[in-house]
Amino acid sequence: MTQVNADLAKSFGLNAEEWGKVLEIMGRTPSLTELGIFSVMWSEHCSYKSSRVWLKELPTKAPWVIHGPGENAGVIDIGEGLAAIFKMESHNHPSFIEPYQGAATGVGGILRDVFTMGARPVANLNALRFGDPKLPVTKRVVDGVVRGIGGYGNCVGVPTVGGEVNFHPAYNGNPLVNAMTVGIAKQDKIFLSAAAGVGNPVVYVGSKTGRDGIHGATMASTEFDAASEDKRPTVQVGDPFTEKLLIEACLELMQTDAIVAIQDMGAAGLTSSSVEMAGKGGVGIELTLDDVPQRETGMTAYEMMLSESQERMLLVLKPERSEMARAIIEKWDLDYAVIGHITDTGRIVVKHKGVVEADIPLAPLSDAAPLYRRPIAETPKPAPLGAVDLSAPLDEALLKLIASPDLCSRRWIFDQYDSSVGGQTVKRPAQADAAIVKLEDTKRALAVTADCTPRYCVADAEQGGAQAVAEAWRNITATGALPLAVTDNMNFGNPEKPEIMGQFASAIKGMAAACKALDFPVVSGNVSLYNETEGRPILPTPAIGAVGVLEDAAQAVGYGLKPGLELVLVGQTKGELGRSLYLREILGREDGAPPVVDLAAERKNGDFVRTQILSGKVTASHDVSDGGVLVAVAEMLLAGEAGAELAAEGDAAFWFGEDQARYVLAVSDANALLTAAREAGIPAQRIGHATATEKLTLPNGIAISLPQLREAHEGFFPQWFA
Amino acid sequence: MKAIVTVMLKNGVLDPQGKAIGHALHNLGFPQVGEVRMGKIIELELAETDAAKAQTAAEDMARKLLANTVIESFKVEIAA
Amino acid sequence: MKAIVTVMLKNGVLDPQGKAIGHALHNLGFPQVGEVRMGKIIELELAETDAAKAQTAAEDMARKLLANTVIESFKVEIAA
Amino acid sequence: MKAAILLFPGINRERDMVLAVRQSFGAEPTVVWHKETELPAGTDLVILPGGFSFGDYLRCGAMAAQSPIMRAVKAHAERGGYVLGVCNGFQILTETGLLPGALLRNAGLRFLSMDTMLRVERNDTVFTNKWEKGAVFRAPMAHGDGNYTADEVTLDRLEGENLVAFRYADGNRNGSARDIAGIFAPNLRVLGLMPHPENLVDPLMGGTDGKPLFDALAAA
Ligand SMILES: Nc1ncnc2c1ncn2[C@@H]1O[C@H](COP(=O)(O)OP(=O)(O)O)[C@@H](O)[C@H]1O
Ligand SMILES: [Mg+2]
Repeated sequence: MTQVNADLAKSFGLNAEEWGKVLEIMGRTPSLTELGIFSVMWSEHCSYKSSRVWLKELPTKAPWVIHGPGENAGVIDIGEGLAAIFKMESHNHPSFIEPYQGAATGVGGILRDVFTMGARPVANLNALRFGDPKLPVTKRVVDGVVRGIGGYGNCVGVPTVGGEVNFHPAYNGNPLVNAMTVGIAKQDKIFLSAAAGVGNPVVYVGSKTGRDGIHGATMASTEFDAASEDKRPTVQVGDPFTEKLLIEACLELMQTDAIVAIQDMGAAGLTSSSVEMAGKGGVGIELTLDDVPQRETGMTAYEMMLSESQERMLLVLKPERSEMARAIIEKWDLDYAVIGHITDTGRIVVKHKGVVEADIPLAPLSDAAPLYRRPIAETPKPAPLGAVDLSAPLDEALLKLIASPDLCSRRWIFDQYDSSVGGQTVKRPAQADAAIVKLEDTKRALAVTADCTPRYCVADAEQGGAQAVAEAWRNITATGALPLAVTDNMNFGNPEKPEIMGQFASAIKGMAAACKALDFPVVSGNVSLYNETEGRPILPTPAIGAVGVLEDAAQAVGYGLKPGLELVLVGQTKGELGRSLYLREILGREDGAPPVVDLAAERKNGDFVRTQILSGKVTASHDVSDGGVLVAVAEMLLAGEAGAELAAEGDAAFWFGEDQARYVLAVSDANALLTAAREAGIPAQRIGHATATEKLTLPNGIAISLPQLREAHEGFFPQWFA
Repeated sequence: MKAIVTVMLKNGVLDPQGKAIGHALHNLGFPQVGEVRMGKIIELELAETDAAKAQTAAEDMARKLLANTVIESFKVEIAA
Repeated sequence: MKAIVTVMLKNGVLDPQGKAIGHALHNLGFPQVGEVRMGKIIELELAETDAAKAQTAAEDMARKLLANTVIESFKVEIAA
Repeated sequence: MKAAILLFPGINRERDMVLAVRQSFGAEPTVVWHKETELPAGTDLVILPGGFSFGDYLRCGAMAAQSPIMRAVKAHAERGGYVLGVCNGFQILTETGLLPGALLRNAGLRFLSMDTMLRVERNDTVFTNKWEKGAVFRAPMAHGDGNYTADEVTLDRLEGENLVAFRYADGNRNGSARDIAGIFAPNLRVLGLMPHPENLVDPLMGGTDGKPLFDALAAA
């Protein structure tokens, strides 16, 4: 029999002080199962103990926000009685241990957070960061992660329509896999997790429980080291077929009035779902584990409470509807079992084989959960960028930049993702700055994107946090859609280090300012800390997922160029090269300050661009970000059917600077656009025009053929995986 | 020589395929079927005459490529 | 009893997975690898005590579901 | 023409198919659950849509082929009824034996999701008569197992009897024998193909290249 004491608690991730609190709450030595419940509920992953004080600073309200943070996913009003329900979540550690299954189960988990609220998932996105592409392990991880995301998403039939990918040695040994799902529900059919109704049955639905991933939540909350190898058996295998059945079964059941409350079993499985449901409802819950569908023999209460077997949901049903519910669930060949009932005790009681294995008061379990205002050390502001050698020929620099891993075509990746299933995808990957997914049976569409520039964040987390939000907002705006709200995924290193907490706090500050200035509230999110390998942290990565709406899907514009159009650059260009890709890829430098984020200009320029698009005057539109204006124009050519001739005066800083709040618009009447911009007080200039030739002619007269441009752009991934 | 590498999921690891096959066999009227596990079998022609060497090489291949030892275990047999 | 059903692509049917594995093994530094064929192995727990009956049942399952005899051949072994 | 769309667990393009049929037929197709044993009375056309029936575990389409409804589909086909199988639907039809051959893993072993060009090999069928013979049209593909294979005798027979419906016209990405993307049964009333014409029936979604298939069926 395992001795429950401070040492065991420590090995479960509870420090001496936390263990003291456990003893105080329980008034006795807890059982092993009770200790397990405390350890997962108080893990960083479930309790947000290091981040909660900071997350509170984010703006979360707007007239269109229906449910902000606190539910399984955020819910916003998108018109016509419909709601968009969305969230992003990390599966970083599992994706390094077993890239395919780690990424696949990441997709499965975030899907469940969304359909548990009554939404049909209509779009998946993924934000990925990998280590140095020169390392063989990076290739193995990229391959597995991409296959895993595709393997799961393609099978469940949710189109994967967007995402982003970065490479940096700081992610060696600690890749980031952040998956986002967007779903659609009727506003009057949204399901929450707060349990109610003493005596109501607690019902288990989905796959059977095995010994998968026991202590996954605590693993996700600790750093990686050589001993992580031993944690391998915690790997969970995803079963997308069962997930598909679960989606259809839950949505069918949600058409009835049977459900009182519903919650997916995510991290810390049965423990967190039952504790959260009962806790939120202010009731008690009693579980009888003998009735839990089990895949393996001899499972203990401890194992069942902590298992992270996938594709499972916990429901509280109206008793008189439970037989009908059973029929629906069983029609879909899923397990259905009544495993307990709601009580009025305010306690969670877990029984197994006639023995009370756990009996814990719920209020202190959540109210007394540790909450840390950890010491912070702000990162010193970066020194200004010194002199920069701008002598590299523009054409050579462009070809090198668009061939680099961070800027090259992601086609090899998204060609492995089904982006058209569902029949509503208006703009697929690499067609527009945000993916556009129509809402079936309406003219409306959602615009969805995921963005973050970690190389800015590491230099200045506050600017970087603001930039990530601004870029997401800009990407949605560039399609003509109105940006509505964001979800975030805060990926950082060890919060016990003051400099990491400093990055976190600064990023939140920047994000909050941007969200406020852009009317872009945060409605859901996720925090992933301890992203370090042997003490080396990842780049601070506050990934932003965002959703916007178009009243008429036909008004969406992409960035593919057609001959005959004029190219206008909107926004001010100073030529900011600090932390730019030009600096890194051409000059081998990673210094200076990241571009300034002027939120007022961002807002003003974006509102202007959106108005122009919705008035029908813009044929193509592309935001200017990584790589600057010249890269933006090159991408417009490669996505379209035109060449271009550029005319503006400017040095490399003009063409490759990463100044924010800018767009390249393709219009048939540049003068009209320039006049409108002047009247609005917005800097804009004509930079060239699209041609029917097969080449990009630079202002200095040098031409790059489109095939050459394309070859450079498309080469990296296929060659890497040849 | 020929090496036959059999790769199965480790005990305790969920086997969605095996589960689905078991279910389908029941529906097809085979009630006697209990647990089903599905694995892979890889037959390799080896330009090798020494069975022990073939065995070592095949095991090496299994560890490096054929099996994902995080979730799978493997077995090598050498045939003439 | 346990029935082990091995399903392989028939000779002459192109085996994309086997081919890819062979290629990858060469790249990994195993030049001695010649042809590679990949198949499936399905282990069935059978509530059956008579080996002959188990054999017949498993063959029946293979013909009906486990193998696609247009492209695959199968073999059944019974273990205790 | 009265259409029934079959729903096996794990199928995920049935909604796409409903949209395409609704648009061309001006009538709502019936969606039929795989455990049914009869098709709706008066069904002229049975459609097996794409997806991952039963997860595509074991072999694509293998378990769906054993579903109760498939007996009714076989009887329907034997009576000369129309059957269209797309992607997983095509795989189910080969597993059922309604079409010859099989679909193996893509030659590159990766899922392929992109537009492909298809050439119409004959236009004197109820499925293809809205195209010119030899016409090339765009169709999205999205599959991991679209590598059509059959023994040489069968392939020669398919060619000899002019039963190849569509071929890949812009490169054969999945390794299919003789660039075959779709085939007919000898009575020209059963068609299976890998790419998804149903995903290109609306200019908003990128074009209407796939619409002639549904228009032709609607007119039959
Ligand atoms: N960085 C964040 N910003 C805003 N909200 C957050 C953030 N991280 C987590 N949340 C919110 O806190 C709640 C709990 O998150 P989480 O434990 O990840 O959800 P789940 O239990 O569904 O996995 C959710 O409502 C989530 O949206
Ligand atoms: Mg949840």
